[in-house]
Amino acid sequence: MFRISVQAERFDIAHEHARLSGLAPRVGAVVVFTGQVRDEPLMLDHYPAMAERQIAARLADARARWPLLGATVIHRFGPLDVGEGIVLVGTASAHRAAAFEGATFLMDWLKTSAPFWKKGASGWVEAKASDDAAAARWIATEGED
Amino acid sequence: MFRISVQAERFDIAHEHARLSGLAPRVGAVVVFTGQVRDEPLMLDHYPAMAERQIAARLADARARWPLLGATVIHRFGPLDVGEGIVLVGTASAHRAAAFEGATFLMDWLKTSAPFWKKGASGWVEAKASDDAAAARWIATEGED
Amino acid sequence: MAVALLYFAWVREQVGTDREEIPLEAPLPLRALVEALRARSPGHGRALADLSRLRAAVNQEFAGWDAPVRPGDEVAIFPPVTGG
Amino acid sequence: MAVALLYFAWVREQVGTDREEIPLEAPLPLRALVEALRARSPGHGRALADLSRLRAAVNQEFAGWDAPVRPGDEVAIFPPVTGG
Repeated sequence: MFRISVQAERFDIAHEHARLSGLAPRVGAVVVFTGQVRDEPLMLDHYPAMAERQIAARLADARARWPLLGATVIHRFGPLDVGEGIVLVGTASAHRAAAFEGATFLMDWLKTSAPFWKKGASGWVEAKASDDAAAARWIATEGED
Repeated sequence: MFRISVQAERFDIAHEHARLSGLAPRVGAVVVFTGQVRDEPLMLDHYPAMAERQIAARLADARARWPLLGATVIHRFGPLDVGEGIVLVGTASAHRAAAFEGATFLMDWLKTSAPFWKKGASGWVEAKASDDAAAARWIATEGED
Repeated sequence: MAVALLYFAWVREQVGTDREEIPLEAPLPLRALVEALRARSPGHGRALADLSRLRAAVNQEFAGWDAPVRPGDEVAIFPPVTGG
Repeated sequence: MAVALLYFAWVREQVGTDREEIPLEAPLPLRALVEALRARSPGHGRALADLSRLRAAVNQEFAGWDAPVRPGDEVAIFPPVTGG
């Protein structure tokens, strides 16, 4: 019910959604996020062992915070064309808030802690301060919950 | 690029995702939320003309608040089995924050303003105060943005 | 002139119909219209007894109980929505 | 004993290799290790000149520059990540 994959191959949205939706009858809400290549082809470099490890840690964090019934994180590497999926995060829960928040949390942390690096025609993509801020807000609210 | 459907038929996740993802090269993020029947079969009553109108109004609100490149809202009516999709909300944007927030906003408002009523084996489902609160938080933050 | 009345969910079941028309010659607050409807049948009386359990729309927009209903309007009465 | 060094993205390109081993007999702070690596080649010097542009992991966990590196560890040096 909890699945991680770091892969070169494309992923199949219908298959991943069906896996989460199929956890019926307890599932009431499924969120599937996909990130895809904008504007120009990319090459994704990555650190394989650390990628699996970091994603597993983030998934454990998400499960500790929200009552997820299932979740999927897929991150691709290698050459990717415009429009191709780079990352998929899927969550299933009884209610929508956990599914939405769990998926948002996972994406925010993948952006700042999964060891992948994008290179486009004009060179290596720079990290964005807004991504650090997006991840940090989950820490800021931890004391409040 | 913006699509609403109130229908008895099942929806196809792969088709709806592909429609949003296909708005490349500007799209970088797609969120697809699906709500499905939990625990027991349901019958959905609805007010057809008002449903279309309310969903269109909420979609206009979302487009005014986030830079969405595309969005889809599908709501079903009639008899639905456990595990079947009830509602689909999809959003596409350049970046993930707009896609996630736009989809969350649309679902919160559909819950409180789309004229659908669920009936299960034990009678009509009662509205939840938590749904009113979820929608109200979008009003509370309007002055702050 | 007339007003079209639409009922949904348990309101429809208790009233016993999903749609009816009643004559209306001059504007009337929604609250007064609903109070008048209670006399039409025991089912109407039961379904429309407690406004706090009901919501309404005039011409497919949510409306408060003080909203005016005019001849020709479409009025819907229903429980709080539970879609999504 | 030795330490395995892994480089990614433009650090790998500038250093000119994705992996190398260096001898290490006793624990050393990550900062001192990186400073020592700068002397290995002009590419190392360029890639590792500015720690504020770099991040590091020891045994696949993010580590600060004061973290100790021990014989047998796997150390990775790379720019801030840009996945997702």
